[in-house]
Amino acid sequence: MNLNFSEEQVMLKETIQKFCDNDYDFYKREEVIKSENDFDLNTWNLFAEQGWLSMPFSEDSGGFGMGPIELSILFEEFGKALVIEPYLSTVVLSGTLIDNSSYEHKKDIIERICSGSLHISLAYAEAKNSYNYNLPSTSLSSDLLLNGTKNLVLNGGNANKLVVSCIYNEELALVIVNADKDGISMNTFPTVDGQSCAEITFENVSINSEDVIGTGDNAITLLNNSISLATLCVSAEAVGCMSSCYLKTVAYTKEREQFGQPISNFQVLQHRMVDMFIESELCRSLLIKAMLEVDSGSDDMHKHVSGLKAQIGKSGKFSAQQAVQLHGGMGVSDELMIGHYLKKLIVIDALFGNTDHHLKKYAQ
Amino acid sequence: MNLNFSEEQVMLKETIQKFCDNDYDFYKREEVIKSENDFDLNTWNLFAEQGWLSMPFSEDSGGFGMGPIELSILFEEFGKALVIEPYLSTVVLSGTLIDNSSYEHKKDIIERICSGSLHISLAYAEAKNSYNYNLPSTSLSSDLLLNGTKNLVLNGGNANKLVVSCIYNEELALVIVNADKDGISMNTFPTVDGQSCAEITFENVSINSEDVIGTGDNAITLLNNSISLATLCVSAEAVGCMSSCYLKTVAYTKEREQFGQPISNFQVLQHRMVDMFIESELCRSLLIKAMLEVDSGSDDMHKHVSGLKAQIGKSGKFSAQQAVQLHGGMGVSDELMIGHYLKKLIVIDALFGNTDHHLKKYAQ
Amino acid sequence: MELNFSKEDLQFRDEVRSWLENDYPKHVKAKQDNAEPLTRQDMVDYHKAVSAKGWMGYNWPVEYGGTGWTATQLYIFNKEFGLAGTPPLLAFGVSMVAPVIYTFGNEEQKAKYLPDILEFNTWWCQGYSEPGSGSDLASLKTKAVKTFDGKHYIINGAKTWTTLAQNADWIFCLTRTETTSIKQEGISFILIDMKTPGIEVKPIITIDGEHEVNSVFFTDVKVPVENLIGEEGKGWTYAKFLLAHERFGIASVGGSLRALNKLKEIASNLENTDLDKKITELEIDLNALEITELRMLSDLENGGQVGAESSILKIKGTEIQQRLTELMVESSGEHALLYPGPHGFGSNDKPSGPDYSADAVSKFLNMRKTSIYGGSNEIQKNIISKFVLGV
Amino acid sequence: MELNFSKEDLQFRDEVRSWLENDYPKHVKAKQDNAEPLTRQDMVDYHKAVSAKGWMGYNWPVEYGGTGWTATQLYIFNKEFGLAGTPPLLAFGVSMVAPVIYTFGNEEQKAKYLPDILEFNTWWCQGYSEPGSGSDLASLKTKAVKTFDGKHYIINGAKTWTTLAQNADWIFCLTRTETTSIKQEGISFILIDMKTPGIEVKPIITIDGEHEVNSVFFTDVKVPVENLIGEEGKGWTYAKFLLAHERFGIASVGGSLRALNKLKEIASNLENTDLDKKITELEIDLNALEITELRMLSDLENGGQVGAESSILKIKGTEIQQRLTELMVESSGEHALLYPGPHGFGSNDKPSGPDYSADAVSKFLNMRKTSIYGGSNEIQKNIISKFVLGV
Repeated sequence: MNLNFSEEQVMLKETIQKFCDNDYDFYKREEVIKSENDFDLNTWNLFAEQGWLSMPFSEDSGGFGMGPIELSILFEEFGKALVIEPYLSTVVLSGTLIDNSSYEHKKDIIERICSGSLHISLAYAEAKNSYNYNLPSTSLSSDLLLNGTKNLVLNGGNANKLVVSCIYNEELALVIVNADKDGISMNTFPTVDGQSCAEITFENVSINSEDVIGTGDNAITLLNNSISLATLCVSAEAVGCMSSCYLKTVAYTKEREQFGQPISNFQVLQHRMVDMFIESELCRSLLIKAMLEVDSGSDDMHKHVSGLKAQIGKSGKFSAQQAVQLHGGMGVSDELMIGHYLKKLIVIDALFGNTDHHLKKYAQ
Repeated sequence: MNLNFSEEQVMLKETIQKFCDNDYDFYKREEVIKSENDFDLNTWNLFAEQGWLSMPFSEDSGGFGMGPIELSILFEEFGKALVIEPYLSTVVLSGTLIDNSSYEHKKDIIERICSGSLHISLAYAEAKNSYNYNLPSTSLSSDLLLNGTKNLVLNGGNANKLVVSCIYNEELALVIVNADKDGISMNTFPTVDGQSCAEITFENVSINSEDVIGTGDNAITLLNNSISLATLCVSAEAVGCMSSCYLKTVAYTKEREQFGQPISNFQVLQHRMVDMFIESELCRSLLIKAMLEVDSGSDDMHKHVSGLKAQIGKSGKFSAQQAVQLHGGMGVSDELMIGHYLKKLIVIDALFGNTDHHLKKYAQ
Repeated sequence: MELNFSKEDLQFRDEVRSWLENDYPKHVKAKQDNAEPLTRQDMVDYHKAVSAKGWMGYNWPVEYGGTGWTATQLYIFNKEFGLAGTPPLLAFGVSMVAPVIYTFGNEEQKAKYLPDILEFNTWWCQGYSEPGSGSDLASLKTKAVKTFDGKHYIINGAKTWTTLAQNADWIFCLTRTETTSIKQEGISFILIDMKTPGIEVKPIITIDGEHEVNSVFFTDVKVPVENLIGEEGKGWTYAKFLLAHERFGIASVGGSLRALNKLKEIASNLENTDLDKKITELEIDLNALEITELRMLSDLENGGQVGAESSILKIKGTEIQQRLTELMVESSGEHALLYPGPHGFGSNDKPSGPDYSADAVSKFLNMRKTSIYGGSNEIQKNIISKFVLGV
Repeated sequence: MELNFSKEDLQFRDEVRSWLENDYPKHVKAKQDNAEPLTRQDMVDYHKAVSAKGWMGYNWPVEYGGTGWTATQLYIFNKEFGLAGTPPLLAFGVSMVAPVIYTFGNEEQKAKYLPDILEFNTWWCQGYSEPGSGSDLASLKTKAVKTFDGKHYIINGAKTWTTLAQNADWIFCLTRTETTSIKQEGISFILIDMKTPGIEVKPIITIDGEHEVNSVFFTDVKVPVENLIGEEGKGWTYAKFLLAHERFGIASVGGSLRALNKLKEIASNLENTDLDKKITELEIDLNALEITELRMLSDLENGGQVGAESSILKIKGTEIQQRLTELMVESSGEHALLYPGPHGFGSNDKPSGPDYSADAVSKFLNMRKTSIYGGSNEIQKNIISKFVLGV
């Protein structure tokens, strides 16, 4: 048994940490959010140069063949800095799904993802499916016309291609389609955490038969594995947020004076911060368990991801709410990271199933 | 609007309080519990003399015609002193049920209850009915033979008579039967809170037709009203326990010194006691609402009793657990009241439906 | 013991309901019901309508043009307004500075300020908190120095978390006129026209994207000594008096009931038993809070005193308000990640998915402040500990 | 990164399991599985069986007859014993006083005491807490005064919450040999034969009806100076050393897993979704606790240090143990009100209703102590606050 990172993993962590510390401060992030773009192209290109966009892909496809452990490391650091670049949608949700499929053009697509030149989004959600992603109402007809509306498509507005879940021959299917194809219309919306998503309508969009990249059980496995991996990633991101929440709160309460002393002297606040620390450590433990299960592809991997995500929902909101509360007025100001951690943790709870949903999945 | 007690009610409260303070201390209570008897006969006779056993009965039956408000006052004080005498089973559960029925001998029975000479228990529970009291498996045949097993019959071992719920002609029915009748056998068990209950088996016990005191909807109403009133009473008892819990904990922490100061100086303990105080006050508010609803016999009365009982289960356990925790080692000693409040509050949560059960009932 | 209202109280309730149905300005109601933002003019229209009915002085004595209501009437008024989903009445003028003026001010000051407050001709804001002072209000540093001729104060310093200062005509400030060893001394209560040169208002954007609060900077702001209320150095006494004045209504029972009913309606279409259970627990909590408020009311009406117990209303009231928004976020499921921003998605461009999710997170974020301001919930527990439990 | 155990560790686990299946005394197992009380002899039989296998010195170095296990082996041993539902091994001898003796004692003391501890020929108890000192252990008052000839200590005072003192042959005591201005100084660590005249053991009955703890009174108890461990006045140092020694196993993961499995089995017959959800949450909690313990283990095995973080194990471990008994009470429904007392209902006379309800409340009440003893959970949070968060 060894629950410590390998030397390579520690180096990866330090590299990402260094980037976030030096090149990704709060004000730069705010600028990007307030600009017309949803993310910073230079940053994205830097991700490509660093090889981060290639991390989870098989070496056959030109990737580094890294797994959930390295992705968790990356996302934890991204969580601390609240990185908004659309790594999750392009690399994790869409990229790994395609890489795991038998799509004949996958090598080309993965290479373009790795180089930073291609954005793909996974259109998995619909207005009415409330976390049951295997039963979309979007349909692919026998003559391969796609019809339906997908919403909450992360980074959809910037996507060159889309992977769309639909029903084909009464089974789940996954198709790839260019985002500018005739019959596709789109509205984009901001998300609570400063990213963007799209609502996309498909009206008789014709699909090439080779672009149906999975059907039936294969499609279900591809989709569920992709979403499980993404769930793991946002959970790691949440762990990053949570540890920042307690560390920043400890630092703040040591400096903030009230009634002639630092407020960190008040025992109620001390124990509250201890609770934040404990929640954060327990989530980290569940993260380690889940990432090792996903890494080994065990039968229980979805169960452990659900256990993790259920806890993340509770602990994440608790930690961020307490961080806000202990920062007082400063906690609700948009000018401090603290409030943005709360927003991110709310979004993470909502994404891919909230606490109650995953408690049920865990118990199945 | 006036939520204060009337002068008569305040006097009643003071009389009971005085009795508990002067004549019902911890050591006397312990003696009775450890003796062969389940309660103290002198105390019971004193209850009769004071008229407390006559309180809730109609004036026609020789009672004082008092209602749920006075019963709540009585039970709150009983809760503070942890009175073990079987008022609940004889007076509330059985007595008021009989008084509300059209049983022809009811006047005689109520008079004997009031004088302290008769004990009656309501046999409402069975091993398998988990809080659904309207569907007993005990049955009364068409030739009026009673068969079945009742358990958790409060004070059953001392009862001269029993009121038994059963199925008769496919409907709920209530019958009265002498406890020494042929075919009745009994085992008694202690309860967590120092009282006793019995498991009673009826084997072809013949019932007089006049002793079938309610059938069908009438039986359901009689039974449910009796249990609702008893639920209100134990909730009032719980409020008494809870207020004692926080008051005794405040007093203890002021005296107990650790690290050179009274432990009441520690802010975490202060806020914990504030939480106990708040829970106690919120329960008192729900108690007031519920007793007024029961008093007016409103359509919503069962709902409000359920809301109260649901909260009592949560707040009661919280308060007593914290009282034990803040008393440290002394909290788990059997020689202090604190641990006995915890036992009583556990019993009250279990009786007549716990928190989850009543949350569902409330929502119906 | 009697929980029902008297005939007179029920008549009064009907009068309030009738006003809300007929005279609550329709354009304000429409926006408010659709969770659309209100303009300054909307707020003025709404307050002037309340004023026209004679209800603006809801907690004032009759002699100054107030309603002279009993505690029960005030409770009914608050609850019905909350249930109808009206914007909360701005407290800064009518409920905060006005009682200080009519209790401690001189006749000139009463005549100058009170009528405009009653008619909502002036919009007030509150200059209490400072960048360094939060819960420890008395540590404030904004200085007021008297000019050589004794006719003016020169004020320098900064106030923060000033709600709607961008709309305000006047601000009432706690200022330090003397540096003393006891920080509660040497504080004076001064009224300042927001148009006075040297005042700068800078917006603070909160995490819900709203511009509701501000920093207000004072640089050599010259204020006539006539604007001092009461005695110099007694400001802390007036501030404490003011705080005691804003206890009731803080439980927000009416507004929470309205939100709860909406949540129940939404949940009834979701078939989510977990959510159902949480809502039931919250409904019981709210019920307990309301009766607790009524118990304090009953004590007041029957000649009793209500002290620090009322901190329960602040603590539980804000917990319930926050919890309601949490459950609304939960009922939005994955759609909670959409963010309309402070001005909504606009009318032609709404996303699909449940419509109530549009502002669920915004409201959730907005409500975080309630456990922080007005004496944080931690401070409220200190108060109960000290003054109720005696530890 | 690797969560799986090594081949050697798996072999070791199999060896432990095999012992539990074949050599864990059958009469003890039968009683324990039926929640029947164990006699003193049962406990002796059980410990001697463990001793016979050579596992009694589970946390001792090999040179004193210990197992010399790695942290992982110790973890496996604890977990498997917990899963099998064995009685917890009595810590007072082997795990508490022994490490003090072999670390700070002289050769005579090692030779005199350690073999009997290893073979469980002596039953030890702990004389730490006093009526006035709880979490503030160093405020202890029991006095040890040296006789004129320097050959004995005369001991006067009282200890309390002494677990199973009624069964004990020896007690190790913290006593005050000097009154100093710093209360941690002047404390000495002395071993006392329980048969010495002047010792009186009085039972304390706890709320579960059990006689588990006692008060121990010392009146002019004459103890040879040879019974002093280490230096006079250094007792506090040894006490702190001892506390650091009993960190692992405190999470009780194995025992809690066993209880959880039983609870899940019960719940599966109840069709109570509320209970199901609570159990799922608890299962995830327990999972998180176990991995947290393994993380600390991994740090230790890889040359790192584990400090105050291990207080998490105490806090969460006891919370989970308590919660498990709470849910068992809940699953008993109304039958929870039955009270079998410490010796059960007897064999012929069981009430109907679910059999698991018979001792549900007793266990619930018994577990209340866990968040109080061994440094209350509040003290543990103080420790984390100070030593981990640095506030």
